[in-house]
Amino acid sequence: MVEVLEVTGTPSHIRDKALAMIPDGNLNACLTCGTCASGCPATGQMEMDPRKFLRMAVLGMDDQLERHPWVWVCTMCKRCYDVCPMSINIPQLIYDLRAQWPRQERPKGILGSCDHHINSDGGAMGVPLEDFKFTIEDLAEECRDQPGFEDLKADLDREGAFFALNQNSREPVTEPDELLPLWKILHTVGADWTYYSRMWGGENYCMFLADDPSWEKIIRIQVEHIEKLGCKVFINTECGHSFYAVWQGLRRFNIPHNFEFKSIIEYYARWIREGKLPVNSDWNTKGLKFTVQDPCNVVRKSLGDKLADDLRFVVRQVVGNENFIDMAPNRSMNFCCGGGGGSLQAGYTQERHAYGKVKLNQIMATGADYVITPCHNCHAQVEDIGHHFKASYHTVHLWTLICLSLGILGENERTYLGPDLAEFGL
Amino acid sequence: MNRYTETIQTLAAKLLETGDVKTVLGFKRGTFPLTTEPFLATTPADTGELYWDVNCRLNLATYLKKEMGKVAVVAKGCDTRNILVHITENRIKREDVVIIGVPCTGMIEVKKATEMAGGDILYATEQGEEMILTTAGEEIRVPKAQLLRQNCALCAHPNPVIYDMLVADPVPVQTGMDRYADIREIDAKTSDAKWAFFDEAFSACTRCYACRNACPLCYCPTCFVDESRPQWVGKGTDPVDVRTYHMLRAIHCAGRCTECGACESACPMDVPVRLLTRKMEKTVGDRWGLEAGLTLDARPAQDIFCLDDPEEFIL
Amino acid sequence: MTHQKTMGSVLIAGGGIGGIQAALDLANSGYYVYLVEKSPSIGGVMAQLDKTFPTNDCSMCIMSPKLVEVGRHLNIELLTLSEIQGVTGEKGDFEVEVFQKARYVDMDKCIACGACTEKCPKKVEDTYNQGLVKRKAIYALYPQAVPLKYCIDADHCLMLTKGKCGICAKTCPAGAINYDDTDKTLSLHVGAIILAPGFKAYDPSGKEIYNYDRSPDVVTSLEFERLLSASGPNQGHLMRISDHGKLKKIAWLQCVGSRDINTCSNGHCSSVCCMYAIKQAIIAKEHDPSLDCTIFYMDMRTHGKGFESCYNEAREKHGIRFVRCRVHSVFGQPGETVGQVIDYVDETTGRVTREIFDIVVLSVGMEISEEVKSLAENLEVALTPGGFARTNSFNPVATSREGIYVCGALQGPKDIPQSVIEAGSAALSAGASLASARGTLTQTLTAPEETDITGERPRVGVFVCYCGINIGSVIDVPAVRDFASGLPFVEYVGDNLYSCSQDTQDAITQVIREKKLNRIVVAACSPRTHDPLFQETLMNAGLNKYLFEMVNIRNHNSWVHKDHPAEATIKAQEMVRMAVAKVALFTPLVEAELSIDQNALVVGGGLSGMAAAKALSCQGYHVSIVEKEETLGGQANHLYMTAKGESIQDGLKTMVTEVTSDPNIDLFLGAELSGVDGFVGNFQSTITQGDKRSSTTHGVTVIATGAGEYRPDEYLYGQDPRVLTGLELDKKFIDDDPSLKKAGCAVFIQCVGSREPGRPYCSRVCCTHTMVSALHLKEKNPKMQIFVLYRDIRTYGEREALYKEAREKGVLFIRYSTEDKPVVTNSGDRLTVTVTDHVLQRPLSIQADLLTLATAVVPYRDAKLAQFFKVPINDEGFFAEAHVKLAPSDFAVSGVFLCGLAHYPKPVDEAIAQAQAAASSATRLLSGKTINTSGNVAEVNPALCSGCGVCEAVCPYNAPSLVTEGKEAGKARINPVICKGCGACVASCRSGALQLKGFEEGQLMAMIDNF
Amino acid sequence: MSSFEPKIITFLCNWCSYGAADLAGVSRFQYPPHMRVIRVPCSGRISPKMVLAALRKGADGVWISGCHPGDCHYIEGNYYARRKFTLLKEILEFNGIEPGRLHFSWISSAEGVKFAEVANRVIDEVKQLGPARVFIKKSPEESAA
Repeated sequence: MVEVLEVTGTPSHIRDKALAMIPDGNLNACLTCGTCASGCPATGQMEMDPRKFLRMAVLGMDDQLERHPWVWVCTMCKRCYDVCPMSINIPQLIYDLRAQWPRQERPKGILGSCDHHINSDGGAMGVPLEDFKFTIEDLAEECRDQPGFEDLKADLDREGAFFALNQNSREPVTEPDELLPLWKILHTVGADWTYYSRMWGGENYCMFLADDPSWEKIIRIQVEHIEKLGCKVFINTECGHSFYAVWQGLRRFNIPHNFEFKSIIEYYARWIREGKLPVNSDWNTKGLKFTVQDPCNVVRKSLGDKLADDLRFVVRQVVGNENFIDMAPNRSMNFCCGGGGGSLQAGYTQERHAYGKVKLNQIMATGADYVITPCHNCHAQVEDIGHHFKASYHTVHLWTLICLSLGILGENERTYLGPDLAEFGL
Repeated sequence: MNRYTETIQTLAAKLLETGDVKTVLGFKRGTFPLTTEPFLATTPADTGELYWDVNCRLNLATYLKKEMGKVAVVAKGCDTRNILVHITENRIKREDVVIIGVPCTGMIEVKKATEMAGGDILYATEQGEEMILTTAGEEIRVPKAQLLRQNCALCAHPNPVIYDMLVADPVPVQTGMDRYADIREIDAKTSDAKWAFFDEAFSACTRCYACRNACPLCYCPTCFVDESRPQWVGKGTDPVDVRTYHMLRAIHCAGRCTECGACESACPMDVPVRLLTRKMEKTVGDRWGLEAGLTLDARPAQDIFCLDDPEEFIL
Repeated sequence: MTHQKTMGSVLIAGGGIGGIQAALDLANSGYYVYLVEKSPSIGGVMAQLDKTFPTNDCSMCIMSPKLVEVGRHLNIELLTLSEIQGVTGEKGDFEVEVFQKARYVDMDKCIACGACTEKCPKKVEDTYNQGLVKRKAIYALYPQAVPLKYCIDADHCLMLTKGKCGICAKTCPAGAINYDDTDKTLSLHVGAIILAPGFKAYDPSGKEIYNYDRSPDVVTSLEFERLLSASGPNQGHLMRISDHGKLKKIAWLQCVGSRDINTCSNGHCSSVCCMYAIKQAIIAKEHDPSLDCTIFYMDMRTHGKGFESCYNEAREKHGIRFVRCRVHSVFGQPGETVGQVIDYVDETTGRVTREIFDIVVLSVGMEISEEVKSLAENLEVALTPGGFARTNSFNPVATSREGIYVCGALQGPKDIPQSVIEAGSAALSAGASLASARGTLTQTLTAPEETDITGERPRVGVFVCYCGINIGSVIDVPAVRDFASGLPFVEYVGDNLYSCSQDTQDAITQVIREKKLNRIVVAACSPRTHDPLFQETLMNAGLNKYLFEMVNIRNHNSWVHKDHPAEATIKAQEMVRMAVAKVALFTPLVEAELSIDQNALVVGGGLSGMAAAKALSCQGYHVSIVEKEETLGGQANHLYMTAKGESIQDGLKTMVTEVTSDPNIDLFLGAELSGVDGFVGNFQSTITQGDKRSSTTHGVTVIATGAGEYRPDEYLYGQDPRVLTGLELDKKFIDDDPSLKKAGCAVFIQCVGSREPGRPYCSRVCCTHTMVSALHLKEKNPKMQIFVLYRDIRTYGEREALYKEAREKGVLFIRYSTEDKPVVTNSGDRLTVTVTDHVLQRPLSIQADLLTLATAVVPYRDAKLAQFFKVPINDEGFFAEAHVKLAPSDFAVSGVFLCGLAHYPKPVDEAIAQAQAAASSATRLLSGKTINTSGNVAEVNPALCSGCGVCEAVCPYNAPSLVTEGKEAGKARINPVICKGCGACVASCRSGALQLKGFEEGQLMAMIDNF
Repeated sequence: MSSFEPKIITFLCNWCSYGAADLAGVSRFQYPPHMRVIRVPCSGRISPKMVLAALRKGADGVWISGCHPGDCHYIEGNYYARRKFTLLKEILEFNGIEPGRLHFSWISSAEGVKFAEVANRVIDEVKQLGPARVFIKKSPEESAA
């Protein structure tokens, strides 16, 4: 027998706060129509779904929501908000509820990463700038040994460079060889670029933590520094949330800036169109099949289908039109992989896997051998669910394939390729 | 004198004495054995002539006319149903007719009795479940059931369905009889065989219209066969004309015929006209679940419809 | 006093069902009508529909008689391919500029043979079929189009775009093609304008969520309508569109483009989609019972008459699945061209379920097109924020600009009957404003005096038509003509290239006179389209128009027997022989003329009754109102506020004052009808007021007897003073009861007594009423907690905004099911209401100070009144109108009209609109002063009549009755004024006492004899 | 048998089925020229008498078509017709008229295709049966012969 809930209709502070804080946060407008829940991969996790969540808020069940861990299972992918007929901003509500958790009680993984970032003035892994500097120089040196890259440059804080590159700290810290393909691409197209030293890590766990001041701080420092360097374009590497942290941060915190902020995918497409990046799919003689994940942060939540189309253009050029199998649904309609919103660090692994099952099914339905994930969190999650559910696909960044196509992918840059391509072109 | 006759006479006398009715329409003994005749009693004294036995085959509804004023009528189960149809069809008003209902045990068929007795019958008396048939030579006892007309043998409504008084307590109602075995037998024939069967069956018809005259439902001022503009049915015994007459008459009686058997009993040529009316009766029951003359609340089957009447034959 | 001139004409913009109805109402009540339609033919969306809910009538079948009537109406000028450009002037005298696009086909010459279309080389998307198939650049909109004249699509015609081709001009046997035709601007003077431009269906293209752009198997409901239609692209055979594969599962997604302010900006409910989805699902199931049909919805809005039982049948009888979930999106499957994936949340388990459908139908909503919005702006007609015309509940079809009226979807999303009602209302309003000019611009037909042919032997003239090559290329026309000359009574035979052309009409007139012909047979095309034309010719020649018979040797012969010319010719000869045999037996028929008593009787003095009376009085008719209570106003006396926020008491007061002070209106209060005699045009009624009896004669009757409120015996009603009905709460509002402000928590329970076994209908008004009440309570005390316990919220149309507002203001909505109804207990200080929350699936308990039961509207089931006027009552106890769709305010019985709650529950604006529509129908009759009936009516031969009453039983119009007195007492008699000429009584009469003139037994037998 | 050219008397209601026949024409749907159409206002106008007369006159088949239930221009004429047809069909078949000679259909004015389909079907079935034989009223001369 379920306990009878006394509803008094007395003001729910969650409801009122949402109303006050979120422009489209009148939770009362909810029709309980189920659109959100029917499109949400987190539906059913912890017996919760966006509609129930909203309903509990509307019914004033604040005490049961204030510490509900489901807020860390939801990835704030905005699939619900996209089609909610009443335009209720559920992801923002989740964000605000995350923010209401006492900071120290928020998931340790996310909390630690944010703190490291702020404290180190570098990235979420807390690596000192010196180490980063060393890694770049060392790797660049190494790369210059490879034929064709004798004059490759990888600068830090070079004033007047056209591009400032936003680098997630995962590569320099844990798999430095993965840096090279991107450098090679930039070199091939003759890009004039530099890293920047302050808050050089592109990731932004403070955003996941719903720690507005810290999120803002990171972005402001980045912006100020890049402005100082005088770069024209701030370019974001294949990482979804780092893109969104900047893209949304600039708006949310109203940060003035003179540069343009772009995704590297837009540039891949542009360079291919301009002939600067002469990729082709001739290498794919085995007809390996590829599908692509649309990172929510760069597609649905920010740049939309235009970016998704650029992404597909690049993929088709690289793997061959006939070898590309799209997921269904796709582009802005695609499901979140389940790795976003900090969930990889939030500690709710079982729920994250269940969430990822939706993505896994989508991938399996394509029959693809490879999943291209132009996003760190997507990459990690898709890779992880593949292992967890014992799927045989491989998960790769786009840079790997571009270099493979160009015949410039080095021996050590193939961690994520399967045996079928491990030796290819060497 | 049997109990029914006695009661009919008493009831009739009372009705006339009190002036409740001007006339009592009943039966009297016929001139010939195994016959009765319609009889109008207008004074209490007349009522002594009223009579009842197994030969009251006529359906007295035929004689009911609006002009008669308030009238009492002696009626079997099937006759009362027919009266009911008459009321729904504005032939008579319910308040103008006093129905002396007769719970009926069935009327006998003369032909069967004669055959059974092996000669002309002088008297026939009913004794319990048996009939005693007296011919010039002998007296034989036959179970009444063997002599019943087919409509009586298959009767499902022997008790009056509408009445003002009953002559006796209601009689038991038989159930479970197969009313349409003969119809199904014909249904099973090929078209050609059906045609041939009726060709033979109707060949004796002389178009004397005894059936029509006996039928209370055939009250049209001019029957369709007598229409002159256009005269589309010939008046002679051309088999197609004969068949047209019987088919259309059956259609006209469909949903109204109460199986009183008056038509067939009246036929001098033993034409099985009821095969057609019963085919229609079966259709009305099977298709629309209706039986004629059971309610004053609805018009006969052809005057009403249900939205979901079966229509599998309609493309 | 101004000297403003008043024009007796009205311009109607829009030739859909609303415009058509308004045009007919006006043209038949003495006003000249310009019907302006932007497409080449009238008919609108209704002409595209397969069937109409809830009765599943064939849309075209019920509509085409109206199309034809408009097409041939002397006082309706049809301006197709035309649009309003601007309006100057004011009420009574507007000048309207109308832009008319060139048709490039001469309407007078075009004979609609279709030869041009057949030969035209250019294929274009067929908009009538929703682009599902192609049509040609020269085309008729649809086969039954009115006017049935072809038209060149100038955007695609090769001749007009590139200057080469010209095939149609070469092909056209009538020389009707005119490439030099030009666009025109017309200037029209009219007294009033009715806007009936209809709606635009929401276009889901460009919306990724529906997969509409990507898969042909995702269709809009209008496209699906064409797919269902026998006249549609697949002749009604259902199949997957992508690969023509077999269908197993179809899904309908409700509220596509409605109740959505995110993916579109249509906050309103489109009112019709739930019902049409149910209808389509049922029809699809009828096509193939093994189909799995699923409707995904938020609230099932079956709030119209007969809708709820249709919904129940859909579920219970047809096995249609209803899933309460607005689905997130539709998508395909990788590497597949078929199969549409839908994920939905199962409400009870809370899990996502996935299903794959063959076809997904998007139940697209209604919106007002940008062109119409800018036209409104141009005309200074105010629109609501949702883009619909702003109107007032007490004057529901008047726009913000005097003299301009509105009907149909522009006034708000609505279904066909409501549009037809508003059309009547708009016609009435427009007409009333021009009453002084009635009849000043209309024409009446004057024909020469009829020749008396009594005693003459038949002299039949037979005219055989070539119809260009349409008949002539298959049938040997001279052979038919010569054959005819040998038939009995034939005096003259002739053949014509085009029998319908004006010069042929003149020639026929002359031949009739010269040869003294007294019966005419024309062997040509269909009598359905051409009977009236030739009948007119007969009249012009002084012959009774019923001495005519048409033989359809085109549609039924040459066109369908192309490859059998010899047999076709024999068939044509025999068809002519049959017709000649029949026509020889024709006699001149008289159209009975009956004078119409110019008084009206309105039964019921509520809002509807008063509105009807006022409307009739404005038109100049004297009206008597019979009201059973001592006061006027009916239920409106208990109502507080309309959905638009108007005070009902104020509105009512104004109306009562107007009605009471109107010298044209007699009031009988505390009165009832105690007897009614007569029929259309001549009713005599007895009115009893206490012991006073008075009698009145009237030509028409409007039944506006209203309905009552259900008295609940549930939820502690009657046991606890805190439990009220909706009307009782309104009473407290009216009295400004101070106790209301003190309530801390109020609960409403919906559907009390409605949608229940025994009262299966939806009471339509309660959801909106509850919104208005809840918002009013919130206004009185913003801190008050308000809960609404409901089954489906049915705030149709723009009323949806109230629902949204109520939610936004914090009113909490909790859905309950009939298996688990709320429980109310008295907990002393407060009432405890327990209900299971539909989302959390757990019981909630609410401490309430006030409980309002939204009780059913209950019909009075007035059998006596029904008996008086011989009008039917439906199973639910409401009066049954003549036709659910197209005659919602009429009864099948002539001269009796229906409006208000007696018809079905409805809010104030709809009740008043219907009252005006009923008045409009009544005006149509009254303004004629006399009615002429068709000559094709039934007649009794008393000598043959047995008085059995079968004719009375089968006639749906009560035309036959049994004579009660005199020498023909007991015999049937047909009232020719009421008889519609169907012949059901004739076929049912066993005695041969009945004849249907023009289709007499002898005439039909003569055809059979000569087949 | 193939040379047999039947004649079929067809009663069409004015509002639906006659309209469907018109539409079949407009759409040029072909069917053999064996129909002889008698237009009536409503299927409810058709009395059994007329069908009997048609057969007596030698029609090889009779086809009656009206509006679908619910579509009747006269509200309910077709419902009464349906009852009449039921009885008529039963009595005729009981008497040995082959079932294939008598046909009924509901065809709406939008169903041009259905009209042509049913027309073809009716003609096919009647052709299969061959000329009508039994229920034909012979003229006196014929009878004598």
